[in-house]
Amino acid sequence: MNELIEYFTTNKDIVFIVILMVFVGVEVIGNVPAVLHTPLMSGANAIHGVVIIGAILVMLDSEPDNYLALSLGFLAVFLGTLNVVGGFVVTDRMLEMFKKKK
Amino acid sequence: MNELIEYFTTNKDIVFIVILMVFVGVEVIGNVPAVLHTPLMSGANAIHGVVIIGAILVMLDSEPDNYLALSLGFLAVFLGTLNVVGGFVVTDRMLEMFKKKK
Amino acid sequence: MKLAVLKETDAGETRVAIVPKSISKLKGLGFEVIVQSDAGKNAAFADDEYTKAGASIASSAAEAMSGADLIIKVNPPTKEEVGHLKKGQIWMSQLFHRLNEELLGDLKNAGVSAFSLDAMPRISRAQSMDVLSSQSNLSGYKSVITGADHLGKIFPMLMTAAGTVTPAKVLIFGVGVAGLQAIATAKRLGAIVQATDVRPECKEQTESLGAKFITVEDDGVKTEGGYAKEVTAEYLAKQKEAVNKSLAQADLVITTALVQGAKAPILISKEQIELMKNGSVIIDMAVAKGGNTALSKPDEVVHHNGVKIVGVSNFPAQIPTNSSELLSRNIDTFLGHLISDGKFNWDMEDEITTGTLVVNNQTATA
Amino acid sequence: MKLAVLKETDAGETRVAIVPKSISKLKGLGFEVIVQSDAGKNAAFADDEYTKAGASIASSAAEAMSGADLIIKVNPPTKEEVGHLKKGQIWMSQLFHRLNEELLGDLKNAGVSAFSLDAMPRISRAQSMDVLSSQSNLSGYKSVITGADHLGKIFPMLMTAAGTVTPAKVLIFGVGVAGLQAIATAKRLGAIVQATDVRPECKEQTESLGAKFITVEDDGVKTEGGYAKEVTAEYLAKQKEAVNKSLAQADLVITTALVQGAKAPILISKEQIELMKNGSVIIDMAVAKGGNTALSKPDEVVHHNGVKIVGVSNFPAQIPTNSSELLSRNIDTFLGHLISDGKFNWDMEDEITTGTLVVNNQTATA
Amino acid sequence: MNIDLIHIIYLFASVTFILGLKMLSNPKTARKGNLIAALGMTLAIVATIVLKEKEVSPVIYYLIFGAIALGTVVGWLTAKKVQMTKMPELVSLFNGMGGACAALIGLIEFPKVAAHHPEKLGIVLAGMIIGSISFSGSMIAWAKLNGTLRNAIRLPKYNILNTIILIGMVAYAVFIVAAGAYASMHLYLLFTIAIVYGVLFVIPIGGADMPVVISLLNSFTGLAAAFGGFLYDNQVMLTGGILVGSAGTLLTLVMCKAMNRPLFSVIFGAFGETAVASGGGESQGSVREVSASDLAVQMNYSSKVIIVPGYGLAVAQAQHVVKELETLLEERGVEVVYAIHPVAGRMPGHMNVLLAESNVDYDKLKEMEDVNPEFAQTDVVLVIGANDVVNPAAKTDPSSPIFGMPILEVESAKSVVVNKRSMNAGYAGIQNELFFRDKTSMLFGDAKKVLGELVNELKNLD
Amino acid sequence: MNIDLIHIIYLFASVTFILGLKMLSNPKTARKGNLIAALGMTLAIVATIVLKEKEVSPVIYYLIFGAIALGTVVGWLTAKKVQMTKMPELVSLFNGMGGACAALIGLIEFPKVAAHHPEKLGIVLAGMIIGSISFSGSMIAWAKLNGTLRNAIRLPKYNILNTIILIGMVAYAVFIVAAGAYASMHLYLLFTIAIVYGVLFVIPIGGADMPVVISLLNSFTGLAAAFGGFLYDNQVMLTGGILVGSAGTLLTLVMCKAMNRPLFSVIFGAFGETAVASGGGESQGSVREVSASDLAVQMNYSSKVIIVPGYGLAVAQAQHVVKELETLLEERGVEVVYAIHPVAGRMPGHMNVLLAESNVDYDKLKEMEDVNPEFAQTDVVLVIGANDVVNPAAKTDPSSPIFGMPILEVESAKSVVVNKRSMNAGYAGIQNELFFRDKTSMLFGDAKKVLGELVNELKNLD
Ligand SMILES: NC(=O)c1ccc[n+]([C@@H]2O[C@H](COP(=O)([O-])OP(=O)(O)OC[C@H]3O[C@@H](n4cnc5c(N)ncnc54)[C@H](OP(=O)(O)O)[C@@H]3O)[C@@H](O)[C@H]2O)c1
Ligand SMILES: NC(=O)c1ccc[n+]([C@@H]2O[C@H](COP(=O)([O-])OP(=O)(O)OC[C@H]3O[C@@H](n4cnc5c(N)ncnc54)[C@H](OP(=O)(O)O)[C@@H]3O)[C@@H](O)[C@H]2O)c1
Ligand SMILES: NC(=O)c1ccc[n+]([C@@H]2O[C@H](COP(=O)([O-])OP(=O)(O)OC[C@H]3O[C@@H](n4cnc5c(N)ncnc54)[C@H](O)[C@@H]3O)[C@@H](O)[C@H]2O)c1
Ligand SMILES: NC(=O)c1ccc[n+]([C@@H]2O[C@H](COP(=O)([O-])OP(=O)(O)OC[C@H]3O[C@@H](n4cnc5c(N)ncnc54)[C@H](O)[C@@H]3O)[C@@H](O)[C@H]2O)c1
Repeated sequence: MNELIEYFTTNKDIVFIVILMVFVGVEVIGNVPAVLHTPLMSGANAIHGVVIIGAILVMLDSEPDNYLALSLGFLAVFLGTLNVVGGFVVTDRMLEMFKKKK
Repeated sequence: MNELIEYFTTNKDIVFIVILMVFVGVEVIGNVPAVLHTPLMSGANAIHGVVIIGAILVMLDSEPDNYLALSLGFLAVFLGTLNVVGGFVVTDRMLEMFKKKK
Repeated sequence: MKLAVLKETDAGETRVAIVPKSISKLKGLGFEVIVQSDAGKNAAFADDEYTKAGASIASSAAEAMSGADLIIKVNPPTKEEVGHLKKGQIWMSQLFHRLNEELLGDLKNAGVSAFSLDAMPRISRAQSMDVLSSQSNLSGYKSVITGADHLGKIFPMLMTAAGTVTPAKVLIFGVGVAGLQAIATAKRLGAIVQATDVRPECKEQTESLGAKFITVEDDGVKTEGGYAKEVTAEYLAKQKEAVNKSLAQADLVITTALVQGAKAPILISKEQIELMKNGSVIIDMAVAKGGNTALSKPDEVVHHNGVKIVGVSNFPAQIPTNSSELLSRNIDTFLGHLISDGKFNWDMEDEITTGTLVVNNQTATA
Repeated sequence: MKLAVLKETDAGETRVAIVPKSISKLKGLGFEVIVQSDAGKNAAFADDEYTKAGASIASSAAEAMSGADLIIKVNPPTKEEVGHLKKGQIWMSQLFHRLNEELLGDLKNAGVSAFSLDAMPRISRAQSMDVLSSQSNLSGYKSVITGADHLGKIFPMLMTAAGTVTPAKVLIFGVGVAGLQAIATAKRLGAIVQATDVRPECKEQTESLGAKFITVEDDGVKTEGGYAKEVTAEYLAKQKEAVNKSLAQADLVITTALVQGAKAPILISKEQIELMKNGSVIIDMAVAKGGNTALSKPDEVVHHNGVKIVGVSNFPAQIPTNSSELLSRNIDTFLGHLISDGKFNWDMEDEITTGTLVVNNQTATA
Repeated sequence: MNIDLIHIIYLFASVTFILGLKMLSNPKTARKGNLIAALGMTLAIVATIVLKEKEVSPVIYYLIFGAIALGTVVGWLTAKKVQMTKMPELVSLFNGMGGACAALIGLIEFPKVAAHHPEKLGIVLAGMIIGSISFSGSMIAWAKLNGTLRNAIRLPKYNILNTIILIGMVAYAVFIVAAGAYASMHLYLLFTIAIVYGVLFVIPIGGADMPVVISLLNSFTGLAAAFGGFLYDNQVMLTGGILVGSAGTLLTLVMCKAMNRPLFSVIFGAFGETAVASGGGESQGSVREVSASDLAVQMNYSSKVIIVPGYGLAVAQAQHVVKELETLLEERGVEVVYAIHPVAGRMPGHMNVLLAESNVDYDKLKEMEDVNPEFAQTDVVLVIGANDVVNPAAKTDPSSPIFGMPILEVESAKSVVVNKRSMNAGYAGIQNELFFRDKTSMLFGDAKKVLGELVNELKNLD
Repeated sequence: MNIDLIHIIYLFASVTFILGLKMLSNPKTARKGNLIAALGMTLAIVATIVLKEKEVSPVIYYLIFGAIALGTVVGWLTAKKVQMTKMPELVSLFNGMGGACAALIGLIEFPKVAAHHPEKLGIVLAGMIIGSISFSGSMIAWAKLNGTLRNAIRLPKYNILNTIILIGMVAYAVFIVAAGAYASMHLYLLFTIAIVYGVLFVIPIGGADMPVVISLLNSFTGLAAAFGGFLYDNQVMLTGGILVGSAGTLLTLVMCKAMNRPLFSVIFGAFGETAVASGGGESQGSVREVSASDLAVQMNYSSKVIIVPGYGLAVAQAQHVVKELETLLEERGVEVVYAIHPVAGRMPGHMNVLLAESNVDYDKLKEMEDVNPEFAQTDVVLVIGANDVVNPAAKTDPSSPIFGMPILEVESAKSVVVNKRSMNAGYAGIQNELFFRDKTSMLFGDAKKVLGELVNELKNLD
């Protein structure tokens, strides 16, 4: 228990940021019309592709001769890019229907 | 310039919190109906009475013989309390009209 | 005080000046009410309804009038009724006094005072006593019903398995009280309605009922006490031009244009009638004042070139129940205004009294 | 093929079976159209409109009929017209064949084939040929206009300076085609409308027009091909009970109740009429089939105890322009159905043909 | 342990502030939101006092408790006793107290910080300056609202003057920090300049714009509190302050928009009161406007509403939307009837024709004589495009052309809202005193459009 | 300096994510929002690579660039080429990729972290587990959507089984951390369990609920990314992940609500497809439902809408609200006409009576023959309470009682929406194939109520 509180204190800013982010996440999509559910999901999907940064960091940190780490890292970066690029592009395509309006 | 960036880095969490808080503040009152403008203002007014904590900290930190600081501190705590208590109570009174409904 | 209600004598008149509902109000004002037998019959008010309400029945006009302080009728008195009048009595009815010089003379000579109900000034506080207004309103409604009855078509658009029936086109001349109610009624029944008038403010009023206004490009005409003035020949020419297209398409035309103290203007010439469609109908509400078309005749249906021109001189008489009710209410309100503490109170400062008291033999008061 | 359109002969009939607008369609089907002079006059269709549309004019019925393959009229043929018929010709009109045994015999003897327009089966695809439906619809509208014309009151509520006019209360018996249109029209004019019918589905339909339905507590009556069956005496008693309160308050009552192949049911007895208000009006649309009230007489206004009972046997004739248009469209659609490639095509498998072909002398085809 | 727990409490308090504000923006939850924020505040204050690490002299505790007790009693009583109409002034007053508190903290901390943490001097000064401006500005706003200060006082070229003072003040503060000019003389001089600036900032602004100004000053105080948070590395002050600062700024903008006055012209334009085009007669004072959204809430919480239709309803062809309004209100348990004046409109029965078209139940139409006694039990009368038929001059002014005509006595209702497009006169061509009465508010705009907005606001209220 | 700048860029990217999501929730700004978030993401990625402090071997750079280039090309092409109808599967696929990425990071980092920062082991494992579940779950969802996996596969007592696995997995992870069991055997076993759990989690859920499941897995991946942020103390991963985690969770709930299925029963109840009450005839397949808000957007962005009223409009007395709909659409530049079938309703001219009451312009009412050719140029046909008059059986089925009756040929329009209360038949008592056609969606409910909602949604679209 004490450990938890201590952990909390050392990381209070991070905890705060997490909590605020939760608020923002919830508020920000407050009144989304049903027709945007899928594009919104897809957009959010692209955003969590930010995990690719972790994969990049892994690679940057690897020794050039750690082949296992490098190949797994390569795969991770590739998959992450797929997530990011595919996610944003597919979202954009879904949203094309909203641009037609005169 | 460099100093600024450095300052930013050391305080990045705080800066982040401030920015998020601004978002939250703006989002949270998004669609307030005009009839709530005054109560909302009054409620916000009570919240910034949190400055009283500063006044309390000042007093707790003062030497018991620093009469100037103590009397100013006393005044500050008193005024802050006015702000907090008066603010919440007056807001509550304004909002009484919303409870009548069956 | 005694009040006599006479049975109407004019041919086709079915109204009665006082309905049973007003009796208690009149008694409250201090009147004893005597009703001539069968006075309300045509308006669906039986004698026993009057007696139930507290009036007594007199078998003849003479009987009712003898001993009465106030005598009330819808229409002006006949020669015979004038003969029964006694000095000091008060007569109240429509008198159309500007057109009835002779009658006024007779009444003066009889030594009576007379109120003309149709002379009510058009001021806000007199609205509840204004018989012209209350009767015009009902006439406006009835003119549309009559038109719908004469027309070989129906008013609304109907899309049916046997084809689409196009909506009737109705054109209304004169957007006064009657014209407005006619617009409203025709709209309700589903017709496409257009209207025109000399007074420019009528545009907004017409549109406030969802109909279209035909504006005649001119300065328009200023009104005087609520009534339109006579217009120039130039205006009439412009009006012709503006309305002819609508006239040629119209199924039903209703004319209501009157000018205070003058003959009704001729708005539709013979040539214009000849522009109109086979089977179309004109209802001329101004026919009693000379008519708004060149061909209309009072209470006759004139057929010209496939067009029926229907002149009805007394629309209110066709809805006698409601028109009598409103008349009676106008009159009892008016009496309420004239009487205080059970006595006539001739306030000669008051516009309403002075405007309607067209024969004043009340030397004692004044 | 030649098609003759006859002028109507019945007293009070103003319709015409074919209007100029249909001529081009008929020509497209392969007909040469001959119209008896003045056939459309009363419906506001002049002879020259027919000639303009491509028909020729015959001065008499005999002239029109001679040499025609098909002869069309609104009402059944007169004895004289039957006399002019030649073997092999085809007759088309309303025939009311179940009530007109004798006429059918005459037609059979004349060697002609005859279509009865009023025998159109009530199936979806025949709706556009159903003259009963198209004419009932217009009658429903007109019954309200006629009622409004007879009534001493106006329909809508009006709150005016001269007091409030209460809305008229309208009660409608029979919520078929005519009844529904009557409900709609009375509602439009601002009346408070109630209706009743034996068929339970009419409740929803009545409410879909914003009116109230009076439900008679009973099992209701099943229909047969769209028509109501006769009801029990018990039902009629229950109906009386359910409607009497409304009847006593009604200003206008419209009755439209028919039963296929039987006399119209008596829905309002003499005693019930005596419950009604002084000045109220009954419009009996079923009067041609015997009437829905005990007192109604065809095309007469019966006064009983302050109530006017108006029996109108032929409402469509009062709006001849529209009713002829719809009739004509029904007929040309029907002919379009009967004819293919410029020839009659007697499809004896087809319900529409078999239902309406009440006299078949077409031995050649069949 | 204590110092750790306090952070959790602060976090909790910050969350209550966010939730509280969020709930305050919705009529249904507003009251609870206020209570939640108050709860968080109380916890934060108590925790600050109780969970203090180092030993503190009891005298100081007594002083703190004394100040809090005194403040609570005074604040509570003032807030409870004040009349409804005087609340905005009170808000301004309390806001000023908060500003003063921030300013005092700055004054006290300056010497200490100068001595030990010079890098934080800027923060101290910023909090002090903003607090001072908020304090003096709020006092002026308060004085204006309670009538002590009636008119906008404008020095010549006041905009330029104010801007110069503002720049000077900031420059001076920068100088103090940069040059290390820590003498208290500088501090007090700066304080004085800030106080003066606050006065000059508010004094030229007209009374009608005061709510906007108070909201702005409110967000200033929030900012001042946030600087306090920076100073003490105190999260609850920081977040609470920033929250109020940002929410307050948005609220200010929203209020400006609702009043149709750009913030810029409130502060600099300062053309004073909003003027309403007035026609057909001399102006008889100023009218109060109400927004569709306020009216929606007011009606939603009413138990009886009477609608008075007039000619304007017909002109706007608003019969369908008025029926929709009726339906919505009835769904919410509000009783609605229509008061029909016998000469409303331009023809006898004009209103009947209209309302029948939109299927308004005949039973809901009340005649004048029947409805006049009902007004006294009515929460809101909504007059739609009617004018002469509710003009009290008919009863009171013998010279008026409508004198003697009976009218709908709407004034006996708790509140009257009049919808019309302008201050123009009606048929009779005369000005209507009713519009200037205390109970009356105006809802300007075409009836169809404005009622449409009202209906929308009502729908959004669930 | 570099390392400082990178924080500013991360901060900026986080802000673009927030703004992007916010804009994505509004049809007007959605597209721009997506682009803004993409911009922030690009910047963050570039910054991460470029602003790296320590020297990195060029081989690694090449590898990174190669992976990114490959991913970009493949992702771009796949996304661009896919058919509109296959997009949901693709979203699921991409989501799985993100999950796999997170899982891989965990697998790589575990040994390093175990060696140097054992206090962070829990974080690594959490990210790995969640990523793995998201990966395998998404793959199953993808397979279900593209038809590879047709049916819901349910092991006996699968709910209990799944719960046991979940608990076991968590316990195992705790054991690894607590007992310091850093052997890679444990790691890979845990990884396998997580993958299996992901499969078992999704496989019993019916195809109709897949969108909800994908949304849930989406927020899982967000969480996994956030754990990555914790691990590297990387703010953009942390905030982006949390943002998606919270927004995704809310979105999941909102979607459940829109589908009228509690999340609980989606996951545990799993009674499969939503069933629609069908009456008056055998069901001829399944119908597609559309929500009022979707329809509002669709109509808003149409250029021509045809309304087909029927008897149901009259029953619902929805004539006034249909007129309001017309007005709103026209204000937004949509052309609206009414197609009136000659026997719509229950009396000749029934629709005319209704629509005249609400003042619909006569010119807007089109007869059947005139309007039938217009359907081909129509974006949306809205059928309101009509049935027989749009039943294609009249043309195709000689045995049908309405065979031979001409109908409104709504099917030639781009899309058909039918409003009625249920699948019940109309007057003729026969089922209507139109409702089951591909182009048709159903909007169930009383016409007045549902159109009211539609109107509201349209108003809220500005
Ligand atoms: N009923 C009858 O038979 C009859 C006949 C003739 C005369 N009158 C007279 O007409 C008057 C009737 O009184 P009233 O109160 O109904 O009408 P009124 O006094 O004429 O007032 C109508 C008000 O409606 C406002 N208005 C106009 N268009 C509007 C719109 N689109 N949206 C919102 N408001 C609009 C106008 O103000 P804005 O311009 O500021 O919007 C106007 O002041 C009485 O004076 C009566 O004597 C009645
Ligand atoms: N026009 C005439 O003269 C006439 C006369 C007699 C018969 N008919 C016949 O009537 C039919 C008319 O066709 P139609 O398409 O207009 O009507 P319909 O085929 O009877 O269909 C009406 C549909 O409206 C739906 N509905 C009922 N109440 C509703 C409500 N409150 N909200 C939403 N939907 C509602 C019903 O489905 P749910 O129950 O699922 O809601 C029903 O399927 C034709 O078969 C015609 O032959 C016409
Ligand atoms: N007390 C009151 O305030 C009160 C009472 C009743 C009527 N009014 C007002 O008085 C006005 C007149 O009402 P009314 O119905 O008694 O009028 P009316 O019966 O005298 O005339 C009918 C209409 O015909 C029009 N007209 C005259 N000449 C015309 C021409 N050449 N072409 C076209 N139209 C022509 C008139 O302008 C009028 O609108 C209306 O505005 C009415 O509202 C006021
Ligand atoms: N082709 C078609 O599908 C088609 C065509 C026309 C009519 N119809 C339907 O057929 C039905 C009958 O229409 P109609 O107008 O020709 O009917 P109708 O003229 O034969 O009768 C009029 C109404 O009177 C009612 N009635 C009979 N006895 C009654 C009693 N004792 N009390 C009260 N009411 C009584 C009937 O139920 C009917 O509604 C309607 O539902 C109509 O929609 C269908």
